[in-house]
Amino acid sequence: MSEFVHPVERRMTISAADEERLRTQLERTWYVPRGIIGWCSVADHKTMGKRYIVTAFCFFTFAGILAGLMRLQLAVPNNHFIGPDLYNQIFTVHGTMMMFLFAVPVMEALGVYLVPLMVGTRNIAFPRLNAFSYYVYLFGGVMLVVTMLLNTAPDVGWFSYVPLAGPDYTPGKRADFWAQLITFTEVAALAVSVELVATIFKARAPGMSLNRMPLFVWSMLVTALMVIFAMPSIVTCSSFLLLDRLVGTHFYNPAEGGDSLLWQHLFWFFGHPEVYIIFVPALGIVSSIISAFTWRPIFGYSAMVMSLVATGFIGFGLWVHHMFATGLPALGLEYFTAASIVIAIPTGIQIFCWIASLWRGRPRFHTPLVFVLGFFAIFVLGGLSGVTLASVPFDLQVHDSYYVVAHFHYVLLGGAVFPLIGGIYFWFPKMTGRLMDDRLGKVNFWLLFIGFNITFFPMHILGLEGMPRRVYTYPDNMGWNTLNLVSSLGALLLVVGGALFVYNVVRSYRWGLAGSDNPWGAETLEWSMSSPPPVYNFLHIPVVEGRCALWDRSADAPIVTGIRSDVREVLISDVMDAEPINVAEYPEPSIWPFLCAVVTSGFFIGSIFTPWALPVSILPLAVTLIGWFWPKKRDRERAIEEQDEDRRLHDAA
Amino acid sequence: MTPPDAATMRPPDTRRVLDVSVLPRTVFGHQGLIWWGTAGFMVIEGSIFVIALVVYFYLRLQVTDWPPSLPNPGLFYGTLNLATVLLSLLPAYIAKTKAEKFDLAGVRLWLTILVLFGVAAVVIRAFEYFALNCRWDDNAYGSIVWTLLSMHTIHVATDVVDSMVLLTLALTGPNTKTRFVDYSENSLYWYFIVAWWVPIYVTIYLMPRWL
Amino acid sequence: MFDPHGPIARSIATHGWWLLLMSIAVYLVVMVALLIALGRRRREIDDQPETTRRLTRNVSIAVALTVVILVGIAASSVVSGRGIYSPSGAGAVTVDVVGHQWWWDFQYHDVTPSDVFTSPNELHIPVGLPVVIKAMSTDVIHSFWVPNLMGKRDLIPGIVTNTWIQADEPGVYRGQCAEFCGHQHAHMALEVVAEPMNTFQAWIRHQREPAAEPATDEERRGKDVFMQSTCVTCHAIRGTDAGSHLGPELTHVASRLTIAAGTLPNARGHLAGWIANSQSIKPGNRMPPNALTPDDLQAVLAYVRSLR
Amino acid sequence: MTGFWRTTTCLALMSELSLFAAGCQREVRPFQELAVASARTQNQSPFQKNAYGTAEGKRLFDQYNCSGCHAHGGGGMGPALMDDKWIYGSEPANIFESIVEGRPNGMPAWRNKIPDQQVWELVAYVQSMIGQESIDVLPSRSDHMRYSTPENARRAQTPVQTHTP
Repeated sequence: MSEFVHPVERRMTISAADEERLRTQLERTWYVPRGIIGWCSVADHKTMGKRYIVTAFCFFTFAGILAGLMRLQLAVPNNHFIGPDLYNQIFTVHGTMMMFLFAVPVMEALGVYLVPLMVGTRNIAFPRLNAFSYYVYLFGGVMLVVTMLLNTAPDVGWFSYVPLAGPDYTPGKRADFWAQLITFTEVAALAVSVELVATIFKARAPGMSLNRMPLFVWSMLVTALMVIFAMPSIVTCSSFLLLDRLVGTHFYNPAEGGDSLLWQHLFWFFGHPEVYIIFVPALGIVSSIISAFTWRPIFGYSAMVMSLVATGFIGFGLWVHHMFATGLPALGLEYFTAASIVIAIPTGIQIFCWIASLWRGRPRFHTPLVFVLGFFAIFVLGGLSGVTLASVPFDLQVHDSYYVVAHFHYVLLGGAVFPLIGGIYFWFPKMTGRLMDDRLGKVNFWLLFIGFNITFFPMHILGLEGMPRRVYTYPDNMGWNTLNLVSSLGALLLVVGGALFVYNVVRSYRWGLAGSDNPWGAETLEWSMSSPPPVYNFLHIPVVEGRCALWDRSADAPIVTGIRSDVREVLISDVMDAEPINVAEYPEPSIWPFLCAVVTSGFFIGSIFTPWALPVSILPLAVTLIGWFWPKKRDRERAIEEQDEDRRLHDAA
Repeated sequence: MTPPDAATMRPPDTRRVLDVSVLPRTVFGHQGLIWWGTAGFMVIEGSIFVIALVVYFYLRLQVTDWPPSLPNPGLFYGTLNLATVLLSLLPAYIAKTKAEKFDLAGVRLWLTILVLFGVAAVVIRAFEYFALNCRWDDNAYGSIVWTLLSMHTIHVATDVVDSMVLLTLALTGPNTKTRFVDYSENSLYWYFIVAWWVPIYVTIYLMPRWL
Repeated sequence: MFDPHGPIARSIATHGWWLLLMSIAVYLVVMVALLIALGRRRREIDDQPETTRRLTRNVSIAVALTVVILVGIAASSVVSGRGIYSPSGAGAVTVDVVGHQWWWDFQYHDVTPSDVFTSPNELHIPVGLPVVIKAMSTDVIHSFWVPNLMGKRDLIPGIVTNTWIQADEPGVYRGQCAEFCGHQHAHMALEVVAEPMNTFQAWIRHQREPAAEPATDEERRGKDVFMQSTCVTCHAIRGTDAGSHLGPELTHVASRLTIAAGTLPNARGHLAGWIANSQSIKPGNRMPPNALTPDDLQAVLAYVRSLR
Repeated sequence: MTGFWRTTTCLALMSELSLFAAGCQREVRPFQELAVASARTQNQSPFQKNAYGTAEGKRLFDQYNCSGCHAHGGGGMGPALMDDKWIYGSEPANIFESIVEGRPNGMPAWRNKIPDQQVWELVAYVQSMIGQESIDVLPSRSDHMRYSTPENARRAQTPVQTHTP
């Protein structure tokens, strides 16, 4: 494959009738199947993306309720409302669920929904893999919920330190469920990342060279690459944990040459990038919203991109700052202090660029922007407390205290969830065709903002006063009573705010104002089609003429033709310049990914109980995988088409 | 003030189009989409191998003797396997070239030979487990050695099965041009597996003698 | 952090206050910049090259300032870190801090084996002198933390690390486990008693003594009950037949401030409740409920309370 | 066709759920709620199918130095506990009796030295040594030097009554 074939540029008349015909045909080709089997066969990125988002928010609600229970327990000292056994399960499931079943998946879900729309293609790359990953994620998440309801939930913390989580100190299967939950979510997250990277690199519309890619797409790219390099580490260490527990290997047994710090290294080598995996997509959301509500491109595009990429790299170099108290050599610790501090620079650059963008534009204070402003107020504080934590001496004092709890809720809730909710308000009209209520949205914002600060700000002080994390109760005479009570009352506001958000979503979904294609006048390609988008996304694949795809579009912007509409063809382009180089055909919807996910889940859950799950699952797994890739009717058609084509070329020659 | 959206303007009667109907529908290598999926998973699995190897050396630092109070693994079967998989690169390479020339007969022949090599590697691998001279639950050394070997075995076995399925498809059809991309990618993945056997072989069999 | 009573805690506190003030200042500056950006009276279009140039300059200055502040923080961190890693002088005493689920054992070493003793959940140190701590654990990872005196040090099974602690004023300082260690992580506290050197030495001398012989009939009966019941299976009392070290040593239990690892004050009522059914106080701890008759319980209480 | 897949899915889900259901009893942490007293009369260990109780039993087996004679179940001065030979019976009540009352030739009576709750935990562990327990309850390796195959990897034995050690 040496020579590039170049697409032909010309002018042609496209009548309304032609477009209508095209539309009908595309709708038939890119159909979304119905019925129960159809429901399990869908391969459309928008349907899967929406399911992903809704599922993630269900887990968010569940984990939020658990958080409410914890605040209830901690409202007063020496409380006997929840015993230690249940409390440990609750805080473990809260953390695990928020990190692995909400934060990472919901960001990837947004990517699954938006990236193909933003880069101008008809579906995500490897759509069946995408469906598979969703079901694996769903089954894994349901497994954790069920364990919580059956008193079998992990009770060793979301970090699952050995030896506490090892076979000797956590009998039963609680920690095994944790380890396998990790496997479930990692398989899903890794698969989605590969799809996103392939989509972003290879399926961009002509003209969208790397330096014209929307910042949201950049942030998803960085996130996906971070997932690809970080998650293998936790897959490895949680598998080792499972092996230790199930078949008696000695990875973490110091008496037989293992080491419990090995777990911490492997876990945090994933665990720290994990924070950025959650946070970087949020940066993309913030950029999207700010540019849409100031009607100006983000100030300092190149600096923003460089910062995102730098964050992705530096995020891998600072895992040891979670292990300052383990007694590692001082020189090593100082290196990690420096690295942890350095990562504040790219974040600072982005904050300054956003402020400059707001300065330059004329902000319109709709709910999405208001949430982004809330993000500034909360996240900057969380970021600064993060810088203080990077300093070894200070960290030794506040490590594993409520100061840290306050810090990461400021960073994760403020840095990721506020932009995310803003993003939901922002993209809701695109996803459903209806606007969310703006007035309720602002009430919603203030409830969440005030509730958040009342809940989490006192925790800074509690931590500085010496209250450790992960305690199910605390003594009466420590002077921690008032602040804990205040914090619990704030949690009440958060619950109300969360409920109002759900109410607004449901109400707007049914009765909201119908929105236009581009209600905010935003710049990116997803706003160019109808709301909600048609199954095939773009009637004509657009040609992108500038960094702001819609704002820079000339009146006579070219469109792409010559992609077949009777089969699922998509345009594949060059990595750097998005030059069209070939055309690929995506597969039809299929039930096999679902079945494969069922078998995979069976294997994962079975291997909690017995190593025989592996040999038993191999055959069904092979069957479903072969079914997945086995030639379909379409392949036979295609083989015949190709033969005809060859014959025609041969005759012509 | 309105959004700077020029698209609201009425399009002219004739439109500029970029006709891509001339572009190829079947491509090999990194120009195509499939390659990126394969590469993505190779990177992920490669990272897992790297981490497992790092763990091996980390565990080495925890004890004074290596292997701790166990005999060294026997060299014969591991080395035999190394020779086998290195030799198998040849049929893999030829199968790939044939696939990229859409030469069905060639693909059938060389894929068969590749499958035979693969089966041989799996059979030899079974003997390797006995030659390790340790059990996974003896100590941490045994655990990591068994894990490394098993991780690689899973890859070998998966790709052998994969090759068998592809061989069946090659024999039964329909052989679309995209199918030839699969034949080609299969060899690429086999390269990846063979390439990883070299450092894993050195670690499992030679490191206990050197460290 | 607010109330430091030792050199480590003080150095951390100074550094910490500096960090916090710096953070507050930066936060205020950023927020003010944001508010100005939002509230600024603006022209219709502000894309002139002049504005862009000015913004670029301002952003660059802000980034440069960030770098300067961060370098300052790193430097300050390294400087105050130096003082924390190595003790301010030769250690007066060396204590093994051993973590158990869910109590602490402090082992005081001595060249004479008979002078070695343990002081569960209560660490006595001389005022004004550094005390070397060897941190270790017998089961899972714990973390030794006395907020008023020092930062944390993890107790990791299979690894022994050294650190130090020092109090500048006499007093009782509460510490607590800071690494999640299972059911009763919340109730794994300790007391550090800092006292002048002569008091400390008197305490050491007293702790080396074997247990007091029971003086009254009830105490004698209590001792018999103790030795013939389940108590003796886990607890040691030096000078008697009780020699098991599964639970905390009780040789001088009555001299301690708290029971159940800082959970309850060491009073007769609490002790009675603890012996009868510790699971209702600290669910999941390793001490089983003891179905003693009321008479036996009173006798054991009398005996244990006599172990000063 | 639809019906087939629906049935398959339902079956898969149900089998998953049944695995979970077994979890309830396995995962209880019975710190004090147990009616230990009635257990003896019912000839049933209160820690049957309870992973926590079995694991506590394993810890106590070590701490009370049972291994001093029984050597982690392999046998030494005392009879092996890992084989299928049972001199005094393998029912929970028999094992309870052996521990509490002692047996001739060296097994001391632990009456009043080990509380009933802990004896029952030991009973649960001794039973688990020969695999008389479901696989999800059996303990795995401990954080010590390896002495034998972990309990959950051993072949289950059928106890046989013998009269010679």
